[in-house]
Formats: sequence, C-alpha cells, structure tokens
Amino acid sequence: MERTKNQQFFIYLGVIAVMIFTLAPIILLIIATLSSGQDLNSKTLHFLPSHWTLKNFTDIFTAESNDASVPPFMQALKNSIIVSLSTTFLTLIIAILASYAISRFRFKGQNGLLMSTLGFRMVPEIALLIPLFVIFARFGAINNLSSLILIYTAFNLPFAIWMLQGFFRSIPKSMEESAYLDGVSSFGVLIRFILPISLSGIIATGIFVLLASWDEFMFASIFTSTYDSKTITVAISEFSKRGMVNFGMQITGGLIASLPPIILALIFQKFIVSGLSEGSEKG
Amino acid sequence: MAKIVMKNIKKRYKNSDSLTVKDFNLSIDHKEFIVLVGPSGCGKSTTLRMIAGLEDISEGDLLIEEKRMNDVAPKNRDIAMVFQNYALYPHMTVYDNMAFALKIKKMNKSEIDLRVKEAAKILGLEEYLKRKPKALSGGQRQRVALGRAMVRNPKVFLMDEPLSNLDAKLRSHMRAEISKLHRKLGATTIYVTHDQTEAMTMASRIVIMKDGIIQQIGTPKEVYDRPVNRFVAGFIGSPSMNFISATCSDTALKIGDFTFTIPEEKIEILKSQGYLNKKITLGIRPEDIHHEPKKEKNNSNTFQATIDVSELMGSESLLYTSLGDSTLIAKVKSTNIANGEKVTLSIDFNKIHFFDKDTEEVIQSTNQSRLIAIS
Amino acid sequence: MKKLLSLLFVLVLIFVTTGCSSGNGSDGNGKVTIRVLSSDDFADFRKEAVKEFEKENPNIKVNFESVAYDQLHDKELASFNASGDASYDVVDVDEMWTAEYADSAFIQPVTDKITDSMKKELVPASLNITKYKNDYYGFPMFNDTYFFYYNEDMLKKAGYNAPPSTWNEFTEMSKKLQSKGITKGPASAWGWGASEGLVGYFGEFLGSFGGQFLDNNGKPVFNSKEGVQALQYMRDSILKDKIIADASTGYNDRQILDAFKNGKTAFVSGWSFYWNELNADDSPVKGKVKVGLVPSANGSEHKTATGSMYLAVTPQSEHQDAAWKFIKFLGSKKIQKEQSLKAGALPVWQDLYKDPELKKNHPALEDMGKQLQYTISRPSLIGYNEFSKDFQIILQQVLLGKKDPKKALDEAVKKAKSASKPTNQ
Amino acid sequence: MIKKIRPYVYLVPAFLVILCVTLAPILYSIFISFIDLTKNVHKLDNPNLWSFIGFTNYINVLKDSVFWSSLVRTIIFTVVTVGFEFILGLAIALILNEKFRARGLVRGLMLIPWALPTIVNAVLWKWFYDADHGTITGLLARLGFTDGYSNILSHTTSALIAIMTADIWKNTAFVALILLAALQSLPKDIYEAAKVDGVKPFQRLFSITIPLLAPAILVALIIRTMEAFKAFDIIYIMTGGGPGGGTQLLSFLAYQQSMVFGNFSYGAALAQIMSIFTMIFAVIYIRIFYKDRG
Repeated sequence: MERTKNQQFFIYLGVIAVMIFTLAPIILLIIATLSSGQDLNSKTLHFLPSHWTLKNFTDIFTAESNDASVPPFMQALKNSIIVSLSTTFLTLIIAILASYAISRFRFKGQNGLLMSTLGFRMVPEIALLIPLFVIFARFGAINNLSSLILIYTAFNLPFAIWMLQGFFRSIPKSMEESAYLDGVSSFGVLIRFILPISLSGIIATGIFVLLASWDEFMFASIFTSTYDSKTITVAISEFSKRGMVNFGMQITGGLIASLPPIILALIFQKFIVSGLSEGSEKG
Repeated sequence: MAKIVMKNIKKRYKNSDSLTVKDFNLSIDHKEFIVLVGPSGCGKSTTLRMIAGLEDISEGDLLIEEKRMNDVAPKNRDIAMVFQNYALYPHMTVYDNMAFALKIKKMNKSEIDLRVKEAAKILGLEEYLKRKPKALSGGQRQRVALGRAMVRNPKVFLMDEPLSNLDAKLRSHMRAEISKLHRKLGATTIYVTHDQTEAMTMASRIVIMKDGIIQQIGTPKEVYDRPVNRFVAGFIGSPSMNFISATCSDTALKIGDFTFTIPEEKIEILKSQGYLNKKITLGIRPEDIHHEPKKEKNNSNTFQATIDVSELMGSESLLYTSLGDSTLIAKVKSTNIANGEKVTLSIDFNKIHFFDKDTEEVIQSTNQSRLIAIS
Repeated sequence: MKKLLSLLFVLVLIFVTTGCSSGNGSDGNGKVTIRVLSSDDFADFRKEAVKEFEKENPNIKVNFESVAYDQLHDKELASFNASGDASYDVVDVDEMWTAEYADSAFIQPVTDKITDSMKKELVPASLNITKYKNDYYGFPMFNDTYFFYYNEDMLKKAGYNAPPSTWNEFTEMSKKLQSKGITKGPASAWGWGASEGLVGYFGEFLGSFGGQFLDNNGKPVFNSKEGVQALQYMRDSILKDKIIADASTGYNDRQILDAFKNGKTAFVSGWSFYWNELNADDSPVKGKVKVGLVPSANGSEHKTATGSMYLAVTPQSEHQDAAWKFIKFLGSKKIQKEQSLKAGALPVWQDLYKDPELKKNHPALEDMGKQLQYTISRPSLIGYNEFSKDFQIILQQVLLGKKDPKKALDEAVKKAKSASKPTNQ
Repeated sequence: MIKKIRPYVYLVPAFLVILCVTLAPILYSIFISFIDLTKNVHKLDNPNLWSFIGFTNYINVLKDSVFWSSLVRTIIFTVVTVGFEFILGLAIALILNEKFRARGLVRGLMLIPWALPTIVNAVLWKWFYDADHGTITGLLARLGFTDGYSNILSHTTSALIAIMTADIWKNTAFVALILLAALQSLPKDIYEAAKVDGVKPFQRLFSITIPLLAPAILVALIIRTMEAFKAFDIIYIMTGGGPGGGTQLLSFLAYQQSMVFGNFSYGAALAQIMSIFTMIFAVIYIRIFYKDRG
C-alpha cells in the first residue's frame, strides 16, 4: 500500500520537526560565531547579528599574540588530531586482533573474557583519575600526548572489541575454512578476508572511537597543562577566565572543534548506520 | 468460498517505464486452488500482493464477491497470507503468533483458544504451542505460518512461495499437506510459485506468467497436453520438452539427416496452417521418446542414437543424445545403457507439438485453437 | 591490505614518538630548569617577564605553564601528589588555599626570606595573604579586592556630590536614585549567586560592619553581632528595601558589571579589572565612573574583601633558590611597575601607588590604593573549599528569606570549625 | 600446542593495555578506598603510613547526606534524560525510517548533535541559558514564561532542567542512530503479515516494532544509562555543580571530593559504589529484556 496524502503530510511534518529540533541550536551557534561582541552581549533577543563579521575566527587563530592566557588554538587542534587519530588506529589494531580471537577461536575463559571486558566500561572514569595520575606521574608521563593516547585506547577498547567481535561473528565460517584448505594462515585469513568483509563495521567502530577520544575532557584537563599537550576540549574550557567567559571565543572554538567530527559523521553516515545494523543483527 | 475477479489489472512501479503486470484478467471460482507460476520476475508475486492489498493496483479492478476491493485496506479484504520466509513474529510464541490477528480483532479469548487449538491439531503443532519460532524446524515454522492463516477463517488464502525454503523431501510432504488442507477447508486459494511441479500437483487451475503477461490459463492437464506456446511447453513438465528444428513435406518430417513418417493428421495441421516445407520447431516431450531394444531397422519412427550420458533415476532413465543439431533428452524405462552406447530410439509422433519458428506460438488446427479460447 | 596495515603502524609510531618528544625533558649542562604553574591571571604579562628573567639569569630556564583559574586548584592538588615531570617548583596560590597547602606541606615556608624592608614596604594586605600560623609561604604578585565603583553622573543627577560613606547612606541614596527614576529598578546588583564570589561579598559586608572571620587565635567568629548585622543588611536590601536587584542571588561578577556598564545600576562592587572594562571604548559609562571606599557601618573601617594571589615554592623542588629568585623577580618593583603599566594590575609595593607614571596610566590607582588599606581576607581554612560550598548554600538561604541570619551564621561557624581541623599527616 | 596458544597471542596486546591502564588503576582505586588517604598521596609510597580502616570510607559515604542527595539527583537526571532520549530518539528513528525526499541528507544532519563534542554542547547551551543574552532566556521572557530575563543556571531546579535539556538534545541523536540502524534491518515481510492481520499503526509500534527492536533498545539504553550516570563534563562546564551543589551528580561529587577537597579515599569509595550501581543497572536491563527469551 502506498501512503495516502495525509500520511505523506504528517511524515513531512515530522521530518521538518526533527530538522528544527536538530539544527536550530547549530544554526544559532554558526550565526553567533559570525556576530560581533556587541551583538553577543546585547540583551535584546535577536537571531541575526546587526552586522556579520569574521573577527571571531581571525581572533581565535591569532590569539597567542594578544592574549597568552588563551592556549594557541592551532596547537590544541593539532594535539587533538594527533591524539584522536592515534587512539583510533591503536584501538582498532588491538581490538581487531582481540575480537578475532574471541569470535573465531574456542578457548578457555572466552565468555568470561568478553563479559569482563564489558564490565570495564561500567567503571566510572573518575575512579581511575587519581590512580592513573599517580601511576603516570611516577613514570614522568604527564603533559604527554602518548599518555593520553594510551589512556583513551584503554577506555575505548572494551567497546571496540565488543562491536568488532559482533561483526566478525556474522561472517560465515565456511569462507575462511576454504581459505584454510588453500593453505592461508589464520593471520592471513584475518587480513585478507575478515578485514575487507567487515570494513564497514570497522569504519563504524573507528568513528565511534575517534569521536569519543576527540570528546574527552576530564582526563585531558588534569593530565595536561602545557600548550604542547592541551587538547581542544581543554582549550575551549580555558576561554573562560575567573568569572569571565569569552563566549565569542568559546563558541567559535567550539564550532571549529565540532567541524572534524561532524564532517566525519556526515561522510561516513552510511557506514555508521549500516555498520551498526549489521552488528545489531548478529550481536 | 469466494469468487475473485480481476479485470485488466496493471501494475506500474514508480520510477519505472514498463509495466510489471500487463493487463491481467482472471476469474477465480469458489474453492478453486489457483497457482500462479512463472520464472522469477514474471509479476506473479506482484499480482498476489495486489490481491492482498500490499501493493497498489495501478489500473483495473479487483472484485472479491462482486465488491471492488482496490482501495480496501488489507485487513478488510478477508484474506490471509502465507509468506515465503513465514514472517512469524520472532518475539511471540507459536500460540501467540496464531492468536495475534484474532486478538487484534478483539475476538473473545475462548473463541481464540478454540480456533488456535483446532488449527494446531490439524497441523500437528499441539506440542509446540509454547515455543518461539526460533526453536522450530523449517517445516514446523511453515505449518505455524499456515496455522496463522487458517485460524482467521478467511475467504481467500494467499500463499507466496511458501515451500521454497524447505528441502526437497519436506517440500513434497508439505505439498500434499496443503492440498489436503485445501480440500478440507475448501477456501479459495491463490498460490504463487516458480516450481512447475508444485503447480502441476496442487492446482485446480494454473496461470502461467511471463514478463507480466498471462501465457496460458488451464487445468494442469490442459497446460501439459496443449501448451499454447513454446514457453509454456518448455516450462511445464520435467525434464523440459525437447525442441528441434525440422521441416515437413507432404510425406515426411525431416530432422537433420533423418527422415520420419508422421501421422496424417499432424501433416494436415501443418498443411492447413501453411507450414509445409517451412522450417518449424518441433516439440517432443522426453517421455514420448522410447527405447527399442530390438533393433528393427528402418522403422518409420525410429532412429539410431549415440547416448552421451545415461542417468539412472530409479524406475526411469534419462538418456542424453542428439538429433539433428539439437540435444535430445529421452525419459525411458530403467535400462542399463552405458555412456557412448548406440541404441535405437523411437518417437511417438502422435504426441508431438509444432511451434512457429518466429512467434513461438503453437501451430494447431483451427478448431483446436477455438477449443482453447473457450477454456 | 598488509601494506595498509604496516602504514598504519608506522603512522601510530610517528604520532607516539612526536608525542613523547613534546614531553619535558630536563637538560644537563649545569643549566637549571624550573617549572612554574600559573593561573591565567596576567599570564600573558608573566610570559613576557619570563623572557626577561631568563635573559638576566642565563643559567636558569623557566618552563612556564598556565591553566584556567577554574582548573588551577585541582591541577595543583594532583601535581602535589605526583613526582617526575608532573611536579612543579613554583605554583600560583589563591589566598584561601594557604591553610590547605601549608597544612599538607604542599608549599614551603619562606619566612626567613621575607626581609624587614619587604614587610615595611609591601602593602600589608598583600603580604598577609601568604601568612598561615606564624609563617609566610610566598610572595604576593598583585593586589585585588572588591572595589566600590559608582556612576558619578547618576549620583550628581540625584543631587549627591560624593559616594555613600555609610551603608545607611547607601540605602538612602539608592532609594532616591530609584524614586527619581535615574535607575530603572534597583540601584545596584551584586554577584550573590551561589559561587565563591558570594563568600567574598559577605566578607566585604562583614568587614565593613566591623566583624571578622577569625579571631587572633584563628577561631571562626563571624557569627558575632556585627556578622549578623551585616547579613541582615544584605538580606533587607534585597527583600525589604528593594535597593538591590532580587536577581542578585543568581548573578555572577560579569553580569553585575554588564548591568553597571550599560547604565542600569549606579553602584557596583567588583574587581580591579572592572576599571578597564568600564572605560573601554564601547562602554556607555566611559569616563563617568569613579572608585570610592566601600561604605561602612558601626563607625568601623571601610573594609573590603581581598582576592589576591601569590607564588610559592614547593618542597619537592630541587631548585629552591632558583625558584625563589624567579618569584622575587616577578615581585620586584621593576616588574610590578611593568605589570601595572602593561596589564593594569595593582602593584604590591606601597610606594608604587604614588608613582607618577603609574598614576597617569591608571587614573583610579590612587583611589584603589586607599581602599587597599582596609581589607579583610576570606578565612584560610584547611578545608576551605568544602566550607565555602556549604557556606554559599547557607548564605543563599538567608538571602532568599528562608533562613534566619543568626542561626545561619551559627551553623556556618560550626562548619568552619570542622574545616579548620588539620588533616593527619 | 601452537594451536592452543594462538588465540591468546591475539589477545596479548589488548590484555596488556587493559591490565596496565584499566585493571591496575581499578585495583589501586579499591586499595585507596580501604585506607585513610586525604590530601597527600605520598603516603602511598610508604607502607608504614598505610592505615587500613576497613569500610570506614564506605560508611562515611553512605552516612553523608550530600551523597544521598547527589544520588537522588543522579537518578532523576538519568531517568529523565534517558527516558526523553529514548522516546524522542525512537520517534525520530521511526520518522527517518519512512521514505521521503532527501532522506540521506536528513539522516546525515540528524547525526550532528551526536558528533558535537560534549564540551562544545555544554558551552553552547550555557550560552543559550545565559542570564543576560541567552537565546532561550530571551525567548522565555519574550513568550512570557518568565518575568523578564531570569538566571536559569542560578536556580537549582531550573539549572538541572537546563542541563538535562542540553544532554537530551545531544544524546537523542545517538539513540535515534542506534534505533534507526536496527529498524533498517527488521524483516519487511513481518510488517506485511501484520498488515494482512489488520494491525493498526499504534498496535504495530507496541506489539511488533518495539519487541523486535528490543536488542537495539537494550544496547542504546545500557550505553546511555551508564553515560548519564557518569555525566561529568556537561556539569563541569555548565554549572560546576552549582548553584550551591544543586546540580551536583555523583561523578561530579566524586571529582570534587578527590580533586577539590583532596579526600581521595572518600572519592575512591564513592567511585566503587557508583560502579556497583552501574552494574545493577545493567543486570536489571538485561533481566527485563531477556526475561522471556531464554
């Protein structure tokens, strides 16, 4: 049965409602970044600025020269890119190996392993903040991007393993059995068959990890105090001084910080949705 | 139970120029078991789904009990449908699956219980009522799907390839069961399949479709004995009819280097339709080719053949050979002919069919064609 | 695929190693490196000063790190417990944290390094914030208090030539400003939202009513008669006299600045940085604002609450002398003067308030210098942060009319007593 | 022999990372929760200074009224945000599962709130709620809901609602994403069967769609509940737990106790208690959803 005109109308009404719900705050954010300080600080309710300006954007990238209390934004951006990309690669590689073992071999303690992996996700991160700080400080690894990468990798591993083993499990065994008969090693099967087939799932997992590590704030704020190591979330939080918030800088920085994850999410939208649905079928 | 009439029904999908179903006309009587058969993509499922109301009818009328049903919602058409993948609700037990449609109708509980139990009894599902579909075998699931349709006492049963997910043995078993059920319930049934065996064994009438067009409608015997074109002839019957290029003169039929004498009335047909001395397609069913163990040479309907492959099927053997430039399959009584052996085969020319080389329509006498048109 | 994978490995390695190299290694060659953790207050100026210091002391390298003030305490607390490159030689300390840090020996006493001339020449209030029990723990970097700003234009319109000297006058003048319609609505708004600022503002009233937080033995006594009067006055101004915007219980110090800057209110009490904001080019009240002394009651001094910070040396520092040298450099008259000229900070040396160059640069400097004579500091308790959080809630309940001032202060004093218990080391 | 070892070889890297960066700190944290450790972690270096005090820290937490009020607040926050996120997310997923023009684009745009970093989301909404020039503050005043500009983030209840709104806005997109993915993998013929059975759209939602979505719903709810229960960043930026502790959730309380007040043992005990709560949540969810699945 195709839809009646009425149903059609309500669906479009729904779609419009969803779009307003989703986009209104974003549009206000974008407009705000293009507004002058006066517009941002004026009390009357208005949606469009009295005049458009790119000053916020020019300011944020030249902040270092006129206000040292603002971390050089480019540096923070670079740090975040390094940290989140490295975390994603590292997490995926380790998680792929582990999920392959969990989904493809039978060994002692298999189920317990998967469950306890999930259990690690339930521990509040705050419980690990002090112990990890003490441990890392002892090794002199504070203010160090590698430390953040390692910590984020550990935090994201349970989720990544859990997702990936679901994808791997959904691949029929017969295919790799025929590969074994052709003399391919188990690692070869992983590289040549499992990975290409579950690529969309791996990409979906990677996006989740990337976004999570881009997003992290609590550890970054305690583990970094040098410009060389502060990540973008820390930089954004530092646009506020004692009792004074520079909203113009903060939301402009926020918009810039949001662009990479949003663009990635848009590009890989299909992978994320299809990846998730593949996993959920078998997971 | 219900009379269904389809008048000039057409289906055009959005974003498509061509029609998926072109001008479908069919009148179905009470208690008939109609099988829509044809290769995949021929529009048979679409037709069924239009009857169910799952697809819109682009043009034409669908009448059930003389009421126009085109714009009636599926639930109000008094139909029940069995799906290829069973479409059982995975989160409900067998009992709930069968009872669900009745609960929706707010039928009282004891009545539901009665109907479900009865259907379960008929289908032999009584022990499984509390199980979830996951815990059932394919055949059992199929029966639940049937039961779900049965409990509703619909005027019309629609079945969309309900057996195609079962293995061969189970399929023939379920075939018999569905036939039995149909006799017992007497509900009008429309059944879609791509398997001609199912069509032949179950249908009261078969509708053979190709490319959205009905090729022939008739009882299994009619479509088997008097196919209207080469497509129907080839589709019905297993193994398929052999098609051989031939020419016929006043006296004899020439196939490649062989010359055969054929019955007068067959020559008459060709003569009356103007096909003498023209290339035609000859249709011979494998079961009309026989093995002649005694080598009587020069008999008018025999020829020497080298058997390429001989397949023993049990009581019968399939012999693969060639005649002229075509391959020929013969279905003969069980023999122990070896591959490569030379044997004598005879053709029952009383049962051969002629087809136009270009139109692929059957070549038949004028009164015969009139006969088919009436049916 | 194999190639791709090895490429990924290489990439990861590169990132990890670049990450490592950005860590702070200490270098040899007899050169001393000291690590400084500073708040973002005047951080831009300090960065410049670091360069100057390094030029004068070629054998000392300063690793200067600054974090947002909001994160400073938490980071310091974490770093005090850390070793290696997570620990600092010099830390920035807010006055209320002195007791907490000193009690846990997170910062080093420097009493022997505070000379008599320092004691004589520094603004007393600024040196006092570094004191806990009988020791000094650092060197002040700037002065700041809640100054009393008033809109001279408005006051003149109402017929006043001088700012209020007592709180009664403040009430009277506010009422007149309101009745004449010079201010639309209450004549002042205060940052009495439930944040640290509220404790400071209470301190301002407590001091100017003649009360004190702690007695000479360090015992909390702010539930005294004066304390109750002060809190009663704050509450009445909102609820009874309506001379203070009732939204004040939700404001922070930026919002009250905005209201004053846009000519909505005639008075505002706030930090020294307000001055630059109020006299910025886009300010509607540019040139109309003056700084007066905070009004007082009971004939007591015009006291206001301080909010200054100082630098201290940590005990785990291996370069204590270099660290102190750096602190002393930043506190030196030369740098303090520069800091005032370039960043508008209030210097810690008394005689700089009479420096003609500074006075020219900062027209309110002299007025502010007067106010610095009369200050009260928030109680530096070992468990100050915990106390402050509870005290904010208690104060708000009073200001919203839900609690009696006397009872509220009794309760707060109890909290303060338990917050001043030393932690067992 | 090699065959037996092989699976473990693949697991070594994951095991090492989790051991060093998760398991060891967890054990460390449990250890801290059983000794008396305030302000000065240097005690950890010297076993002579370890004073085991049993469950004292846990008892202190459970005796603390601040803990209980934070717990109640956290539960309210979790239930309200996850509830709204589920309802709105399901509605969005159902709408976006229909056919309409530019569906791919709309589905993509729908992901934006999810992709927005939490910190940015907090900053953005803090600005919307700003007492002087916030868009929402202004809108509420213009529409007459509030008497002039009100300081939403300075009042306990409104601040909590404001934070919850911000959280719901961001995470609804995540729930919608998970549910949309699951909806797309549902078998079509079941819906056709339902149509023939005469199931009305409303019944279809509750008797077919939601039960079939159960695994995906479970995943979404578990993830969201755990995250909501641990919410920290959004509080830290928007209110800092204020006004006067009015928006303090458990994670923030644990942070405050450890990092601001220096009560590391208290913080560690509180964190352990929180872990127990999250595990209870997970068990309850799994019980509810897999009750009759065997």
